[in-house]
Amino acid sequence: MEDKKVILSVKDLVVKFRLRGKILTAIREASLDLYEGESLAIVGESGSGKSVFTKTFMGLLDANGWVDSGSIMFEGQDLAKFKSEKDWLKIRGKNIAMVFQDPMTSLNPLKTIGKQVQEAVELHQGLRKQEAKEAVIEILKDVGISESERRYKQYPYEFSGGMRQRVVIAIAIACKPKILICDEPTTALDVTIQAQILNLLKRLKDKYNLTTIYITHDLGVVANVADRIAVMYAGDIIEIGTCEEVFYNPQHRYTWALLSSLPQLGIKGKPLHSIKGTPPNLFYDIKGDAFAPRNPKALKIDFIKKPPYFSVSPTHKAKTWLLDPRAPKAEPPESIAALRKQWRMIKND
Amino acid sequence: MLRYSLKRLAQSMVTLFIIITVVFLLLRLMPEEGYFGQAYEKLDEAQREAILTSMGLRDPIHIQLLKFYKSILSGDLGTSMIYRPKVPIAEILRAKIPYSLYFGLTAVLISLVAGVSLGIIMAKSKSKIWDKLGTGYIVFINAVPAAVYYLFIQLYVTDILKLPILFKPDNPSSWILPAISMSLGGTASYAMWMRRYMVDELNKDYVRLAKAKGLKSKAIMVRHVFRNAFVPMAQYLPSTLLYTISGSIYIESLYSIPGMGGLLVDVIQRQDNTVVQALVLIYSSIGIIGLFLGDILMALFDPRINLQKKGGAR
Amino acid sequence: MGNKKINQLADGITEELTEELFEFAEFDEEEAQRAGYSNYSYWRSTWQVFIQNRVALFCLILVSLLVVFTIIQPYLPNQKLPTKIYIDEKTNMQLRNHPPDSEFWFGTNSIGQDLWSRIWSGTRTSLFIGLVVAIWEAVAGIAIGSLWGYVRVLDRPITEIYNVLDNIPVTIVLILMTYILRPSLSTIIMAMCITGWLGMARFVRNLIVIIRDREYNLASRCLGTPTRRIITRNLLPYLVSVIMLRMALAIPAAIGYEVFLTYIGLGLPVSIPSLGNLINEGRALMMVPSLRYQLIFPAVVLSVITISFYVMGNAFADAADPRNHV
Amino acid sequence: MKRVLALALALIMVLAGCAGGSQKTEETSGELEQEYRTLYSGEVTTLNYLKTATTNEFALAANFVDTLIDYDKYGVIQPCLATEWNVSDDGLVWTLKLREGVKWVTHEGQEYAEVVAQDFVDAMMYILDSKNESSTANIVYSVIKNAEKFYNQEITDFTQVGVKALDKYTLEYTLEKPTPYFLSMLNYVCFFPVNGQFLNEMGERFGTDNTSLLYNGAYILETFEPQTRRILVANESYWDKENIHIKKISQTYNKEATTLAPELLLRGEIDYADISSSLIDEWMKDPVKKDMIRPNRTGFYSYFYAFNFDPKFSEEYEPDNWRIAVNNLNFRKSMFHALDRKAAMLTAEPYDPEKRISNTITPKNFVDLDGTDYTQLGSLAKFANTDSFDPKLALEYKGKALEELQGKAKFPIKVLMPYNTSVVDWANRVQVVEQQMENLLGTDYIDIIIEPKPPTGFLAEVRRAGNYAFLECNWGPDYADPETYTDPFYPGGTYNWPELAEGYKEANGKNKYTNMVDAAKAEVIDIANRYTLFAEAEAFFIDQAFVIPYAVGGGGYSASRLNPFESQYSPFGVSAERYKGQKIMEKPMNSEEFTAELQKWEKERAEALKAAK
Repeated sequence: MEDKKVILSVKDLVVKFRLRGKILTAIREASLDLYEGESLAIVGESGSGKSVFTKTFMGLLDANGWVDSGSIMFEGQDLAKFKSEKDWLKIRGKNIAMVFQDPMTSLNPLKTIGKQVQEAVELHQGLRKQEAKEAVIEILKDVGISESERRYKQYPYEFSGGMRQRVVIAIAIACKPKILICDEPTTALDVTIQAQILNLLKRLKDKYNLTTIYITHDLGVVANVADRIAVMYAGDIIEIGTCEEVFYNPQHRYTWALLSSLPQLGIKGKPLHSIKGTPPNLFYDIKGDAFAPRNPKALKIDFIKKPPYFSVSPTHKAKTWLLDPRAPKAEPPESIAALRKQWRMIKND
Repeated sequence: MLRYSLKRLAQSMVTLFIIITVVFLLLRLMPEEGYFGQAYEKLDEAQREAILTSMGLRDPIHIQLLKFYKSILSGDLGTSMIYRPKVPIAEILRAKIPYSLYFGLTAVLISLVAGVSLGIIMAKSKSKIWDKLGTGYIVFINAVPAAVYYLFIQLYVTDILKLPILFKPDNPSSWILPAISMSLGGTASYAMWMRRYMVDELNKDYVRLAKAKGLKSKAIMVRHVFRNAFVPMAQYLPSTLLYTISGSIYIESLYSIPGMGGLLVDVIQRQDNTVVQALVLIYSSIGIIGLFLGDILMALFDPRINLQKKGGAR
Repeated sequence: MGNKKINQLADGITEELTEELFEFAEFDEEEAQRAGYSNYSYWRSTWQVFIQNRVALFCLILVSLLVVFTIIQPYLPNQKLPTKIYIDEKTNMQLRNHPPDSEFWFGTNSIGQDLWSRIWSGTRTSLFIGLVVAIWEAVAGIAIGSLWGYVRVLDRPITEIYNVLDNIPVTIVLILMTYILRPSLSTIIMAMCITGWLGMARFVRNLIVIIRDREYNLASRCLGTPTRRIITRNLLPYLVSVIMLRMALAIPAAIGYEVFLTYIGLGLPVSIPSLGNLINEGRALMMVPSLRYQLIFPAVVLSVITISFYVMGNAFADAADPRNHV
Repeated sequence: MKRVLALALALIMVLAGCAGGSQKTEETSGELEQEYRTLYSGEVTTLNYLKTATTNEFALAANFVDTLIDYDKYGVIQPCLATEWNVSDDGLVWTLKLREGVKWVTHEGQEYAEVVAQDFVDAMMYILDSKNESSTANIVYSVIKNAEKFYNQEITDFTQVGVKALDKYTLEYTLEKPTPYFLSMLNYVCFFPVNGQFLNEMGERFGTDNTSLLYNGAYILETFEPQTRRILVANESYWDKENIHIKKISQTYNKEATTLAPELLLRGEIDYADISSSLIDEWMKDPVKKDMIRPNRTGFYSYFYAFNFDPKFSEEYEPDNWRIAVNNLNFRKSMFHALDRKAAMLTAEPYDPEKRISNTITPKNFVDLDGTDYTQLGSLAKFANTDSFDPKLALEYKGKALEELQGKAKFPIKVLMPYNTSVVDWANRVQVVEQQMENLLGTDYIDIIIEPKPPTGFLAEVRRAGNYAFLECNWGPDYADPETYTDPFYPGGTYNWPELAEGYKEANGKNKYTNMVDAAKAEVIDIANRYTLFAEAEAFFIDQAFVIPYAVGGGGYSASRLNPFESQYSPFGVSAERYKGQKIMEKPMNSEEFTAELQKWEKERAEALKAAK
């Protein structure tokens, strides 16, 4: 892992929004290194800022949002410093492409899907007319749309949700990007289709040698596709590690809670775990660990000071005071304890 | 497309039929003096009854209706009673429709171009100076009585620009102000709706996707947003011709334009029932045709409609 | 309360993190909730958003003052009667076209009536018309719209009725009704009411159709909640913003129509002051600089009312839209 | 977007460009000699002069079709289509000799036929056919022998009706009874000629537009676009074309004429504008504008406030109580003297209210007896020369009325005073009258209730239905005789039913006033006696306060490039509507010129009248 090349490096990113005269901090000093060719999943509740976080890589923040501080280094340029549309046009599509959550609304309902893919082809592959059309049909085949020549002329409403998502993916692929961000790509789809789409994405990733970021709140998806997992809460990445590390040896109380609420991990006869309270209102200043108010076993310091990263392994780190040597030993809930046991067994093998 | 059009057409015909019936029945409630004209005061009760009977107005209502349908189908709108006694209404209208149509269409065209442009500019500069100026204009048009600013334009702008006060068919310079005045209201509403739809569209996911694939914002505006925002406008486009009615009533009266708007006021003030009836029918029919065309136009723009949209409330 | 103590502690600490801090804190469930949405109330939030819009707030105050003033104006001291004709002491004739001064604040009209009191009396009449029509529009529009949208059996018949009424231009319906019923206050109100509910009903219906099948309504229905209750509790609050907007706009629209009807001779009789009548009388004087005040005063009052309602209606619609709440 | 904007701008520029260009050509070609341009707001409904009784409509016809006789600018009868006439000794048979060689022409000026005696017979046949619904038939059958019977289809043989073409150029009218003023009636639309053949050809279409009409008068209606414009051009084949100075008259329709006409006149786009009462002050203050306006001459419509003796209004206004009050002379007199007519007139005539106020029902200058105005005859003179408004007398009579009505009537008496909402002046006036009379007489005495009524069928619903207590009414003359002003009050009239007034019944069962009028009507030989009798009847009528005389019509101010003293003068008939003989002046006449001209005219008229005797 260590020898992998960092393709995108985010450092202490702060993103703010102005909303009805108030200022809201959506991303609070989040940092992340993305390695070339890897597949990273960002997990978190709705409103934790995972979408906003990735949107900053493409300059797609809404007009009332801005990068307040921090840096996003990509190929020697600091994307955080980009201001004009001209700058961003060098990045969007060409280098970083995105697949959005809801395929039902991501496509322009009044244009044939062929035309919509073709726009990307013409823009990024420099092809024209017939050539472009052929390329589009190729790509459509590639994303698993049969009879693509006929489909080329059809409108989005003639497609099912899964097929539309394939089109959206086709558009992203047509850009020939280096990084592909998938923003909850399967949330809006049926479970059976979810798997198809994930497989498709995996296949495409290998075929085109893409670096992919998955944004999801669904840990099931994560387990399927991700090499690494970043857990996001209240605008910060509170734990990051390889898939196994985060799943079997979670460190942050929030990660514990998140995993405990997975039905797969539920223990027979016991009610499913749910996290009490609601995520913090980002209009307010958050002091200390953002999760503290919802944490029944919070430490006093959690209310006072934001924890730094504590490394668990070279690839695994978490922002929690529990990893501070002075902290009392906290017993994880049963389900997590069971996971750790499994983890130890894997490690020992 | 054809099937949809035919279905809509059939629907429109049914609506038209109902409207004709309703209007006809309503107009039976009109003041009866309206059937006599000047003679009214000279006639006694019995004579009046005799005339009403001879006009078929004392027949049972369903007989009257049948007769009425018959004459409508044969294109006969009846004859005027007071406004121009004994003159067929169709003949009166024939001279007037071209003017109304010309000014109505010109006004719609001007307001379409001006309103849509203004709406786009406003949407693009949301919450900035253009947006505020545009909003100011929209509010002004809606707040100040048209009767006042139309007259103001007529009296002062003609003075400043040295344009004639009255409309003269052979003097094109006298066509400018009425057409522009008539388009002011439409411009405001087009601008308002265009802005609204543009802003709506700009917030949609497909715009984000278009951005994400690296399309320039100008290209997004032209290729995606404008077209999509225009679709809901297209539906109402033909019927907006009708919204020039009240405008045309003022404008035609002020500038001496011999159109239908002025006629309507005239026949109402003179209580010429048959002409009122004919005009109401014509305006209603234009309304229905407008909505029908609007739906067809929208179906042309929006591929979804053929399949998904069922008739019913618009 | 546990947190309070900790906060005090926190003030004292620097980089030194004492062992003491690494103890478990007490868990406060309420605090956990508050972190998310602090004592949220829909109406308070609506109000707060609304008053943040300075212009709208100004308009609200202005309209409130205006409404209150039009109501109490006749009872204020030194007010003149709107229909009384004032006589010039010197000539013993009517005080015609007397320019505004300390006695007649807005001057007098062509027969020596006090324009100030006429304008307020006219505003009363016009606001009354507007209000009745707006209330009717809300009541009838919501009632019909709700039934239309929610009760599937009624969809078809109401749609047909709507199509018929909507296909005749409003202007024509208004003209026709006032024509048939002969001009009077009640006629004008009635004519406007006949078409007034259409837009609102359609709006309500469409929104209801969109949201009636949302999960929470399905849930309600499964729990056996009566239709009426589902409409009033689950659906209507969602519609409040739209309803307020349309009501706010109905008032200036009604006044506008009144002016229009007056213009074509189907308005109120000239002996009843209304904004339509006053403006129509004033219009003839547009070219007479010294008498133009007779047009300007009523036109300004009318514009202020209309603009205020427009701005307020839009601002309130924004404010009441739950999507705009934080 | 910029492109769209630019396009729009360009479009406007182009429009403005061709506007500027064409305007120049307009100016150069706009130098037509003697063109008279006006704005009008009341469109005619028909050009069929045999049917209409509306001034608005026969004003046009008056310029298209000549009458048997005409009036000159002093009101002296002149030959027109008839060159000479005589009446039989019993005053029943009038024989007229027609001018030869007068042509009917079409709207294109092409000759159609000659005007002959039969044309007058054909016209009468049309009017007396009740199917044609002529509004003037009643005027014909009030004089012509057997006309009424024919109209009512009691006889079907038209030859029995008193109108005959003796030969091509000789026309004979036989009257029901001697009618001294018959000649003056020949100036009215019901005695116009029509070409029978053309009338038959046109059928129902006759007079619906300019093509369905024949012309023998001074002008031809070249263009007729209702609600747009009308263009009258001089008739090239007119028999008296030397006297046609205005060659072209263009009238443009505009609903807002009252508002726009003054402005258009100032910009030189039209030649005539009424200056409404609201504008007068402003124009009088401005020296330039002041020089452009002059008073209008007053007309012969008589306005009066009528007491209703047959109240049929709803119970809430207490008709029975009103009946008791109105039958009390002192009550009527208190009202009679309490009405400040000048205050009321200010609503219509703010600048010179006195000029229109009339103290008699028959206006001044209507007819005269050897130079003495009718209103100065006998007892009428007293009323004609005093203002009825007298607060002292009013209160005096109020006292008497209170005394007499004590216990009989309920005070305050409710006085229902309706008005037509479409007449702005009137709406203002009722408010003035209500306040003024209530202030003077006290609200414990009368309670005037003003009631707005829609214009639709106003007269039918209010006046004719007796649905009022106290109402402003008017009446216009039909012919040159004081009798015409007694019509509304004669039994059968639909004004205020004075024949129902209590305490005036005479031996023959008729009311005293009716008997007085009958006596006057019977006198057809001695005009002096006839006039005096009518004057006495009118004096009695006013003295007993059956009505309150109020005003004459016309008046107001206008800016006009026509000289009103050049126009033909006649209180009745159509002559006054003719443009014949008038010239367009360099600039509008001002008030000083008007006064001077008026004085000059009055002097000349007196001489002319004397010479004509």
